[in-house]
Amino acid sequence: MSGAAVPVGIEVAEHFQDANQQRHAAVFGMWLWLATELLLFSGLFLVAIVVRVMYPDAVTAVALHLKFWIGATNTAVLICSSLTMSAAIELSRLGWRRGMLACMLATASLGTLFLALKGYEYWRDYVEHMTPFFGFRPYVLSGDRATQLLVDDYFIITGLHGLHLTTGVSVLLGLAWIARRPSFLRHHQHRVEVFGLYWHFIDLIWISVFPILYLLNR
Amino acid sequence: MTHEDWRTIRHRLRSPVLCFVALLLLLGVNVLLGVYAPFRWRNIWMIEAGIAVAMVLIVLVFSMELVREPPVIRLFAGVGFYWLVILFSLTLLDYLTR
Amino acid sequence: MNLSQYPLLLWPPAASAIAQETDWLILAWTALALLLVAPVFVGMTWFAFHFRAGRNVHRGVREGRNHLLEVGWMVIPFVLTLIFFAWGARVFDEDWHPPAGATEIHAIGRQWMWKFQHPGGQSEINDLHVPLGQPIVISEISQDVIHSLYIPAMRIQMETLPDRYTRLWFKADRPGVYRMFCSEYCGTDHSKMDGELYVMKPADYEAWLAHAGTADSLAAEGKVLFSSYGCAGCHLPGATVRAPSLAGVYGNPVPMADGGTIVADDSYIRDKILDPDARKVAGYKQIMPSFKGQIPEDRLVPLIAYIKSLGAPNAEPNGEPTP
Amino acid sequence: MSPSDTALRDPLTPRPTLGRPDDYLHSEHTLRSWLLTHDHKRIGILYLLSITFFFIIGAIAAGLVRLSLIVPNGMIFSNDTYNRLFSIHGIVMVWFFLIPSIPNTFGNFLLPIMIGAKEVAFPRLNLLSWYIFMVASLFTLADVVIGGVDTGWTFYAPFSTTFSSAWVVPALIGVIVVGFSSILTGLNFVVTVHTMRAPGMTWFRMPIFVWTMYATSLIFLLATPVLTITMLLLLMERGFHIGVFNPAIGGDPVLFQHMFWFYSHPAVYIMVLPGMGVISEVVPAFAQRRLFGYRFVAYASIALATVTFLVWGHHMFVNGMSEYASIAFSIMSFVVAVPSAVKVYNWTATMYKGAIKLRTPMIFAMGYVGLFVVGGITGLYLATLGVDEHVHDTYFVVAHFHYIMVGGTSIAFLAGLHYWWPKFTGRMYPEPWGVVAALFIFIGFNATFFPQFILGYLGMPRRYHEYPPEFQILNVLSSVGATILGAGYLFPMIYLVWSLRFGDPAPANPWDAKGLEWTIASPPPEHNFARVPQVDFEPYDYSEREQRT
Repeated sequence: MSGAAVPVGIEVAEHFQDANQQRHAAVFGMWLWLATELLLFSGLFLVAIVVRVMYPDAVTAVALHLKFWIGATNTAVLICSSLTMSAAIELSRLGWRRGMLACMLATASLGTLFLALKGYEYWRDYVEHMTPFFGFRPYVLSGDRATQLLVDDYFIITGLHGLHLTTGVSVLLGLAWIARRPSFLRHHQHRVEVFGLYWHFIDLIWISVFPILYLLNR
Repeated sequence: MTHEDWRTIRHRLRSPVLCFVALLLLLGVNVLLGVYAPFRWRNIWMIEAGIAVAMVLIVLVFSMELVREPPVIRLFAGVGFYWLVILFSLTLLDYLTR
Repeated sequence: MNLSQYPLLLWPPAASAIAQETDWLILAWTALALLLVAPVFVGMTWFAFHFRAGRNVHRGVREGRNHLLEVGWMVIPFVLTLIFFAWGARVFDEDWHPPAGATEIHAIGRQWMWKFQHPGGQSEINDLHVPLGQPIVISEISQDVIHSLYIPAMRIQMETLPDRYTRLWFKADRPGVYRMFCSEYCGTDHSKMDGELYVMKPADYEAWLAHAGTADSLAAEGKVLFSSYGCAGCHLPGATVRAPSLAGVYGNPVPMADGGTIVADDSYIRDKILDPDARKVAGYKQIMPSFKGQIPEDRLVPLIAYIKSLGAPNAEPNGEPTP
Repeated sequence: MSPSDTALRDPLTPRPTLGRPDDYLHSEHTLRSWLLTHDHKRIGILYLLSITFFFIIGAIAAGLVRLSLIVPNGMIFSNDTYNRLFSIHGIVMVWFFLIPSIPNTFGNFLLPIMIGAKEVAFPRLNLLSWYIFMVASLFTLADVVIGGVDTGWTFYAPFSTTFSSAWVVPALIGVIVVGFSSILTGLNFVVTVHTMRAPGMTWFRMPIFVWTMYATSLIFLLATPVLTITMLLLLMERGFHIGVFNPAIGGDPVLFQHMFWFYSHPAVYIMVLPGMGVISEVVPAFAQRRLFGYRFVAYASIALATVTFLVWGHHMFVNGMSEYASIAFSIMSFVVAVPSAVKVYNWTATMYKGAIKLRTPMIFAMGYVGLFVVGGITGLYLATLGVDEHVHDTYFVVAHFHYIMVGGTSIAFLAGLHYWWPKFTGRMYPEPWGVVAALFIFIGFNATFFPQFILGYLGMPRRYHEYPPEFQILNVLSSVGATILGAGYLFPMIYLVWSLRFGDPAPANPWDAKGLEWTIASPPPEHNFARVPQVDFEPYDYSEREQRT
């Protein structure tokens, strides 16, 4: 073992019997939370699918106006961030605190890159008059009113996903701040793992969003 | 970093890197299908959706380490998706038979 | 019969064969329900007294389970109730499909009134006059929120949706005056969105039609609108713009640019008028402007009635170009 | 009888204060110790106080609605006031009383004790859940009372998104936020049941109440997020014109109904299942008999939680859904009746050859079974397509779901409140008054809601401010019943508070009931168990009594 490694473990809270029980409870709780998140997004996916069934033409027209390449790049960015997050988890298990911190910061940077690209995409949408809900701005697809349904759904899905990612980046930075203390891994190693689940899940949602909005409708 | 450290880390990161490569490859195929659509087939979306499902499964099983978790957690991970299927299928039952 | 003369009503009048069947359905259902719940009520009451604590009765030790009994009281009631599923579904199916040759009356719901349009062009507010013994289809649409046309005497209701036609039908077999309600909550004066249904003998109905009659039938009124909205300029044969002829379109499949076909029903024609870009018709360039917000619902009804009335012309089979 | 029982039953023995930790009520007395507590029992009590407050608000609104309906011409309140009153009643009762009622009060208090745990798995999350509940519910309450919302609790689009002129947006925010309280509670319970059971506490040694809490929590987790997103979509549409249901741009309001009922039908089982759990505890305790068909009842709880997600379409038979979908939803709704019927028959069979003590909780429980049966059977009527076409959106529906929610949930809540009152507070309630209250509530309830079945079959639509004169007598009857019912509710509020000071001190197990919660003192010590209990007995093990008689 490397000299850089610090002890790793879980400080058992009073009402748990042992560290295993506590870790299991924490991971279990996070999975349940993720199930609720999945159903949260499923409502939005359902809208996208129903709109596609009702108005296939309108949906294609919208998909051709979405910024396909930004969407694809963003998917790749999130896949990279998943890798760095997995690496952070593995390093936390080994007790390699510095490497773990570096990976966490890399993950946060990739998340921020995603958000920046997303912001640029929104700006392009605005410039290209893809914002039907701004009354003061003419809408480029105004000929087919049903196109608005998918555009609106697109903004809500990506907005909600962006919100989740923003939360993820903030929590990750907070966690990194706490984890800079050498004693962190001795007491709270499982927090990195539990947070990692959340991060991968945001990635998973985007992996579904990309085909549902950008790809399948083209 | 000793030699042994490198071996440990290579061993530990094998699975995440494999996931990463697989995900990027699948994404590449999907992007190609989306941009060039090599053959004009109306139902090409089925292939694209299939690839997306494969990507989701990779993230679930390997990145999120479902493969290492006890059965009860795998069950609840599946339950979320199963409920999603209920919501979609019964709603579409209405829309597809109207 | 005038319902408001009754100080206490315990059973609603039934004015159609389906209404009577619904009554039988619910009575038979109640009989089965009583049969199924009687053991619970009788058992609980009797046990509560017979086995009350301190009373010296034989109790003995009993098993806490009995699989045969438990599976039995699970399966048998379920199978029995399925009879009523089937019966109810049959009634529903009958209500879903109006018979051929039914008279079509259009209902437009808006906050907070009903407007009915008869095929002869007569229209009325809130009240509706219909002939006895003739199947009546009411085609409904809403101008604002969701309403629901409910005729208790026919044991039937159907929601009135914005932007989409729904329908209900009935065949009245007892003359009288019956109540109609809006049963889907629609805002401030929801409870005042009601009216009366006058079921009249055919002769009386003819007299009423003549009395209330307008000069034109719905289709004739629609023909005037067809010109005044400028539809005729493109869609009549010989027009300078190449637009599909509408003769014989109604009720036939229309090929779409994306390869599918759609049967041209009321909703389709309405969508095409209001939102022509939505699904393009094969073989034509889409140049028609949208009439969204320009034609109110009660004028769409005669327009569609007119388009419906256009039979297939001799010159152009189906009015469709062959691709 | 355990030694602690003897000590507590003898009034001359002073309360042991030394060598034994204080109970959860007396360990600390400051307000701060309550508001920042992580103790699941204290959080349960906090919920109990909160939902009682919301129940009173909702009941006052209901009383005013019934007052208005005494006359057919609606001259008592204006139409807008009436619409706001029934919206207050619906929103407050559904989200701030019925849904949190049993799970968040009794569930929080009892679930960890019943499985032999010291705490729920995430105590801080539990407290957070209460704070979310309080913030969201008070915010919504202020909105619906001061601003007024006239959409009903169902918020149907496009009325709620475009046409209503009321303060819809804050109400939507409140409903969205309160959902997170449900989700966190559900998450906590599921993890607690899975990970915190005492040694020997296998799944089939858990009391049915725990099973139903578990099933309810599953619904909390799997249904609530869909409501959250649906309400969020309404919010975006109304607040920012980012709409997906708006018919003016081709959106489908029926899609809103699909998504809304995907939550709101299972929400009915959030209300019903915990009630079933309470009754499954009360009936064996007062019949001194093992619960008949324990396993079937346990499986039925999980079955209900699952099948209830397949039937939401029966709210939409005449709402523009396709015929095939209607038929499919109809038959699946018939399937739901099976697990419910199992429970009813099992409770009845449990009483057979019991030694039945007709104490207040048992009277409530028997009333519950009767009313629940009526509500359940009329639910099947409504699932029958041909009948629903007639009585959909009429008072028949109103009567049906009140039989389920008031006859079911509220009465089960009262049964449980009396049953566990000694455990919660360490005091006995006055028995005669309990019986009087139960009779008042039973009679008042039936007088209120039975006439509404007739009104509905006659064709009186729900949410009607004015109605034709031939419906008046039945409406007056219903309002008179509501008065009796209201009086019935007042009794417990008074005598239960009275008992806090003047009630007899409660022994650890006043009912000779089985279950871990009765093995510890009343009120329970702060950490529930001095040492982790070893469970080596079956649930509802009354065999000792059965052999004695």
